[in-house]
Amino acid sequence: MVFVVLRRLGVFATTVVVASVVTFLMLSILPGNAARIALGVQATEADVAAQATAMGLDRPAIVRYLDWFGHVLIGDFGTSTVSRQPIGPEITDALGITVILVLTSVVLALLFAIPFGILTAVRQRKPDGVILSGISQIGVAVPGFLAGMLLVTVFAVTLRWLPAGGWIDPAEDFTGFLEHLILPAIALGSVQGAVLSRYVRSSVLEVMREDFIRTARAKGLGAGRALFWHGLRNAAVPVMTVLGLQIATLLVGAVVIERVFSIPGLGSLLLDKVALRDLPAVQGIVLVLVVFVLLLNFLVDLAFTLIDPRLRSAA
Amino acid sequence: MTAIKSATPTRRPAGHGGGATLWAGLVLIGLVLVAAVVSAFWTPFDPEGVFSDSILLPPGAEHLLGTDSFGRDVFSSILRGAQISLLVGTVAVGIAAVLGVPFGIVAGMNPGRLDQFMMRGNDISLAFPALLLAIIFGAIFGAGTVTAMVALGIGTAPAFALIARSGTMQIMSREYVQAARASGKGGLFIGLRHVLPNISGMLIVQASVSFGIAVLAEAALSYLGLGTPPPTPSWGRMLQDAQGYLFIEPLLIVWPGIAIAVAVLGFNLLGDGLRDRFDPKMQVKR
Amino acid sequence: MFASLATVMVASMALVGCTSGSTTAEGEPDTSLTVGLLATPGNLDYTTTAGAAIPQALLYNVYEGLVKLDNEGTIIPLLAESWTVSDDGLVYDFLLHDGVTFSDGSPFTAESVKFSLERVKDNWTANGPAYLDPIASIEAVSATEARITLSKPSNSWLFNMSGPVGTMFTESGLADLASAPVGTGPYTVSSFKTGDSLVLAANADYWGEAPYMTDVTLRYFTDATAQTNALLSGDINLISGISQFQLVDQFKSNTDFQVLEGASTGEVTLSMNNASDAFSDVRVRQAVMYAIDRQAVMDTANSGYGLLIGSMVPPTDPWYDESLADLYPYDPDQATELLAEAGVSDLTVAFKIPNLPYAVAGAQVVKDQLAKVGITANVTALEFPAVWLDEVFSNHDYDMSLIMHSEPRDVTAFAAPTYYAGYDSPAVMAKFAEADAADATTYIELMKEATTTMAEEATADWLYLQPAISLADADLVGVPKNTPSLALDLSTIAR
Amino acid sequence: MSESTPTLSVKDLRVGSPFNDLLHGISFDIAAGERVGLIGESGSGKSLTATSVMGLLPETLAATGTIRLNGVDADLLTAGERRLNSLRGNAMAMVFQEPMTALNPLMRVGAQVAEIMTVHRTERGRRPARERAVELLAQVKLPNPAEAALAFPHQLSGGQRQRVMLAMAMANDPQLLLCDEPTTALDVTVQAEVLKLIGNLVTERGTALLLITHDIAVVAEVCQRVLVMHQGNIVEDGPVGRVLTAPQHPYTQKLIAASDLSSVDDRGRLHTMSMPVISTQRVAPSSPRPLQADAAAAPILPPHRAAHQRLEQGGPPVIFNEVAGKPAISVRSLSRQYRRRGGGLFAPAPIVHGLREVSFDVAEGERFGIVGESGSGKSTLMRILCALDQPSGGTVDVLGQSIGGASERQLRDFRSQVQIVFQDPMGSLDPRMRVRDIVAEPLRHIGRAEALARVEAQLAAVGLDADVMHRHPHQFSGGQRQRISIARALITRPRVLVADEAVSALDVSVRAQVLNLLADLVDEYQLTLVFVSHDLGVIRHLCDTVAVISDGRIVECGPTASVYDRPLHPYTRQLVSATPSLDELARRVVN
Repeated sequence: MVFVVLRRLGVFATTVVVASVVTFLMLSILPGNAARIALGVQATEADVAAQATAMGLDRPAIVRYLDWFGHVLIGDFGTSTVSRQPIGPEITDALGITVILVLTSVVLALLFAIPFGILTAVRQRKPDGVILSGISQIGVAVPGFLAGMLLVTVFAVTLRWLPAGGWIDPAEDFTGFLEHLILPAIALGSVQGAVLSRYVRSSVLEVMREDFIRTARAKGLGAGRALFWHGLRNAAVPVMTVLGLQIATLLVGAVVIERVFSIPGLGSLLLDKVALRDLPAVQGIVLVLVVFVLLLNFLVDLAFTLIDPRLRSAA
Repeated sequence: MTAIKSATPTRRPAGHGGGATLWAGLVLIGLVLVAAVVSAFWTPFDPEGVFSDSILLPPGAEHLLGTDSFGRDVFSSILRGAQISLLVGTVAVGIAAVLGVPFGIVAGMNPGRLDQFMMRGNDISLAFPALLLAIIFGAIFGAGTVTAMVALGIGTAPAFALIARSGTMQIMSREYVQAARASGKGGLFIGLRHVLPNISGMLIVQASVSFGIAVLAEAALSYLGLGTPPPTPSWGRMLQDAQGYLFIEPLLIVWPGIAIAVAVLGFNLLGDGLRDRFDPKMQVKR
Repeated sequence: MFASLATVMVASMALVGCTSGSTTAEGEPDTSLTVGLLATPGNLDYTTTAGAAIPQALLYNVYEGLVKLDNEGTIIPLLAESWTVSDDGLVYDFLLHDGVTFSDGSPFTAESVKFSLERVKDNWTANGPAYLDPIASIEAVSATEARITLSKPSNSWLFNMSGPVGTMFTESGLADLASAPVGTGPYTVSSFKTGDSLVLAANADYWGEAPYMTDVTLRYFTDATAQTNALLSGDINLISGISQFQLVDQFKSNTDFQVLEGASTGEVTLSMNNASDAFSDVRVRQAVMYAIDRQAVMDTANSGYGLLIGSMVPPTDPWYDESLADLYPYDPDQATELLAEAGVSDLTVAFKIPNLPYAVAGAQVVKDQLAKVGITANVTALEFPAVWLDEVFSNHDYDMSLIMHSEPRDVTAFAAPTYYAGYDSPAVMAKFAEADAADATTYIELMKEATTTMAEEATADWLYLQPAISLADADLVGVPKNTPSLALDLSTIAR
Repeated sequence: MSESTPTLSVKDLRVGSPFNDLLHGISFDIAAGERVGLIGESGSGKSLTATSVMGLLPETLAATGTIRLNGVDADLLTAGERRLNSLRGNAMAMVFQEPMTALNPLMRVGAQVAEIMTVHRTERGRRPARERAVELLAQVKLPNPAEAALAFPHQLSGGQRQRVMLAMAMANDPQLLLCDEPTTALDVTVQAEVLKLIGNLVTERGTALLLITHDIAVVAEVCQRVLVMHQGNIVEDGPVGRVLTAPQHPYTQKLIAASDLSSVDDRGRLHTMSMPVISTQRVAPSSPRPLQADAAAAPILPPHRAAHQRLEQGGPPVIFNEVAGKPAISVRSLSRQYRRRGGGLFAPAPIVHGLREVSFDVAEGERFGIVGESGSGKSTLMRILCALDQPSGGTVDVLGQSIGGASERQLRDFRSQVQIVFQDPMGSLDPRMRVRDIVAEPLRHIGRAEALARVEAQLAAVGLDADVMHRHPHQFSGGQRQRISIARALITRPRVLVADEAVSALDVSVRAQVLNLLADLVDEYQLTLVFVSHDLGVIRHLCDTVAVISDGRIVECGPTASVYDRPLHPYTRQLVSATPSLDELARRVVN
């Protein structure tokens, strides 16, 4: 077990390093002159050149990479070329917001998907099951941001029940925070829930065909109990994979919803920083996102080894 | 002991409903396809021109679904928009398959070091979601249909690689592969002649599902302004434009919404149908 | 238009008095205000960072100069109580308000003036340090008397002094310009989150009349729809300078809100690269002028909001000439003739626009109209600012573009041969120089001539003047309607 | 037995899907404590019978008739789900075939056993249930049951899992126990033990037993009475002894005959159930002779006679069946160990010994059997002989070609000389390829027309008509598929044929046919046959020399007959006694 974890950790570390290189290379070919953007339309070319040197944009790539990643390792993402503030806090703030948003939506999604998915699986041949799974199918097909727009129109603009967007730090004003969280979380969660429920359904169906369920029935457990006691834990494994992937993709995927509700999340920050060609910031954000995803997969793997004894022994 | 397994009667694939879903999917996709093809030759009005005299007309006899802020016939735009969606889907899935499948097969056929190594690589590319790539590529090469397609393609490739790999590993354990090797067939032959045909089922399923995702993603990208540039009609951008007219002409948001839903639903249903259709033994099982 | 504008102003001013009076009678009035804006500042240091966003938030609110532009575009005293100009127009004597302090407590004196203005030359990289080039010397005659001597008379100089470059800094307040600005203004920055919000609090010991609004939050949105939704759902009280005008009408009919239409300095410009093969020939440029139906462009891309100007001069400038609007009526035939004359057939131009809503919308109409006279415009929407600035603005790698020029009195800059328009007319440049040095009346005359020439030579197609439309809760008064300067002056707003 | 009310009484049970009928009204009783075997080939409907009794038929199937359980007023077919739940695992219990998948992989086995008691409240509370579970595990002879209870299924061997299943089934002292192929998936030696266990358990507790199997031997081991099932009907019902010795129904007669590997016809061929398919096609259009002439030149007479040797405990490695002159296969101190997958960065990969110091010869034209249980290393050996795997030590020469470190290029000729027939009739044929392509696959540098001709000839040689060429594998029965893979193996006119469990997956009837076919072809083409199997019976029938392999070593080797009659090595004895021949069985049951 320890070996497994250690090995995974090692692999994780190496992947992170490689990912950082990829990130750096990708962004080092970004067009658009950061110096020019900083100075604006009235600045002369000479000013721009000077500014570039000042920003250290003229050093060789390898030097810049080592300098950058070296600092990142000690938790220093450098200072933004635009806001001239340390990037770290900016990222953590935005990340915090996005993570809250994503997790809430995922929780909502699960609350909906698990019962719904199981129901549609168990009643797969019954008309109601078919109808319900049809509904979830449609849910999957609706773009999240469309759901967002509609929610805003109805609940914020027309009914004026909830704010149309923006974000309030929970520390400042918790109820306000909740008010601002609800709509985007629902917009994000509804679609994810639909997607998840599909996976729950299929993996429950898968499990219901397993022999050990038949064994459980033969022991005298009713179909329901057999599924509940023996099926769900087994069904959870594939669903968890999907969940991990979903959360991962949502970190960026939420950007669309963040835009609809003008929430200063990580995705939005990324878009802004890209627009401003705030290279250090963009690199930082991308790296954080990537590492976060890798971390998630890593955790999911570990979770498997906890759920599934077979993986514990087999390295 | 596999012997005993196959000796006992194999369970029939899940659900006869498969057929129904399959057909429903095909019909919906058919609709989109027809729209795309027809619009290539004929649309009621030019979906790219500007008609200052017919701005924001409500649905009516002349303009079935009304007109937008440029006086364009929405119906025409919807028809033409199908092209972009299909184009993006096809190219993205194509790229994903071309990159992912051989990668996955090679990894699956060479268990051990190489496989491990390749899968790590795959993990890393998995860590760059399509949307992230789209944003970065958009900044590098400038936003546009091509950029979006490529980004989506590369972003989806790892999924294909994973499926292809797990499928390949199943096939490689089959005895007919042993037989082929025993009669001196090389890796390439086995890969092309035995593995690929036998995992094609799951690949097609994956493709059809990815297609739906790609259509959605294209919409999202267009909404962020990273997608198809105007005047070429794209459902996603139609949504974004319509957002500004939510109070003047709410219907403008409905049509492209429906269009997208139909396309995505179509491909998802197709995917599910096919999954039920194909031999259950071919399903990925941890 | 002017008349109506003025009267409303007066009315609102009057209202300020009564409302504030009445509300104080019964309980605490609501003195907090949330404003929805679009362009977010990257930081708060406009001495080194370009863009209109920072001045919009800070100028006149946090930072003050000796003079300011009032909402009508006239120069009025601010930190300077008054000033005198020598007859040769070279020496300016400013009499400063007494007992003014910066928000960090340090006093504002003539020394501050000397310090701030001298600092510009070496330390400013953005927002036009060149504007102060005319200055020859600055001396602090006494604590409240500052004398500025120019090397040559300049009419534009004092005007520019009302902008960012003219604002006053204190040495002790330079530590963290990017996030903690220190000025003499009625407000101080209490918090700033890029891309999200900038919170201003009333400056307790402000030297002048305290503003009505004590807590002002500037919230930044990424698109106009979200902005208006926020206003409709009551998240914000005011949108200053809405950018998508189809969103306006819904408020006109809604009694909870007021719609204020004013004039801005934002000329939406269809710029042509005068140096490029495509447009080096004046006739081709003129052909374009005839080919474009500006009204149609405005109707489609701007929902009919805006003012046709025909030159780069907004009505708020004294040398504005309405007649120029009709200089080139919509006349496709004329256009085709001119093209034929110029021996140009099936012209194809690279139409590189910023990926901004108004530009994207306008470009589609322009493309459509140019097509009608046989000009093919290949539209590419470049990411703004990054790529557009690089490709079009810096490298002049374009034939045609479409962008709004929002700086006040930017026509002189536009005429410079090094500018991206590539318009090279020594005559016009000379005239501008002459005008700047001339006396007030000739100044206006010469400016008029120069700008008219530019219009005639079709330097660019100034499609229309972007209206300054503010949407506000019905109970707000004193909301600045025009935007003659970059600043959004919050001090006049009340309930 | 008829006077007392029977424990189980099935009357006119019909099961059918919307499309076809699967059980055509079968009826039988089982008296209290009676042990009944239900025998039949795959698809005969024997499993359906059990599942209908348990009320676990798939919802797509419908059943009519009556099933009554002693002491239960209701008819099990019509009884409500609630009622059935109270009976399942309580009054009647069932043991399934696949020990691998029948247990919940995520749950400790102790808990799974305890559950059945908590479900039926036969034990108050969890703790007593757990304790009882440990007792039960002890009763099914699981080594140190206390620990075993805490184990997860994947940590147990197949036999152990099946014991757990039994413990579970017997937990509530059911009056009826149903076992569906309980030992089919197990190694012969384990099978014997488990069968014994089942026998003892039910006799001790007087439980009625319905044991479903395709293997007469199994029935003979445990049962008193046997029901013979054929295509959804019970064709014969009688005491085991009588049915074995004097079967009445023709089907039963054929079945018995076919499964008796010791009785052969004049041509030394097994009795098949249908008319021998092959005989007609004897005159094979492609006469292999010319091709064979040189290859077969070396006269295989006088036949090489293997020495009967065994491996002494801790003794020196022995070279078994050493052949004077030039053997077809010569293996010397061959060992193969490999690291389990997933080794790498940090964890040291566990090393598994597949083969250790194996040395033996196979003479030209010899029929060499390799018998062993799963994990004994026989498959590894087979793979190495076919150069599908590389030895990690020692030398392997096949037809003068050394396998160790040989490149594909060097092996090209070898490949056409050595061919394999695999076990799984489904898995050994690519479902996406047409038969003609499958059979033609080993051919190289041959024009399409000629290739097709040879394919057709070869198919004829294995008793299939030409029209099968254009069909896909799934359109064939297991036996036919095995014929196809034999055709594929022989199309290159190999000199060595390696068969890996070639008949284990087949029903007895088909098994006989395929064995006969193999025998014929081996004669006809003068093949050297290496036949790997877990079934001593088959080997004994087909091979003249047998090597017993266990735990990566050959423990005994010699002429089949003498190994079978006078086993030297204890393991071999175990093996032999675990697979008695039919008449032997008959003898046992009768007296």
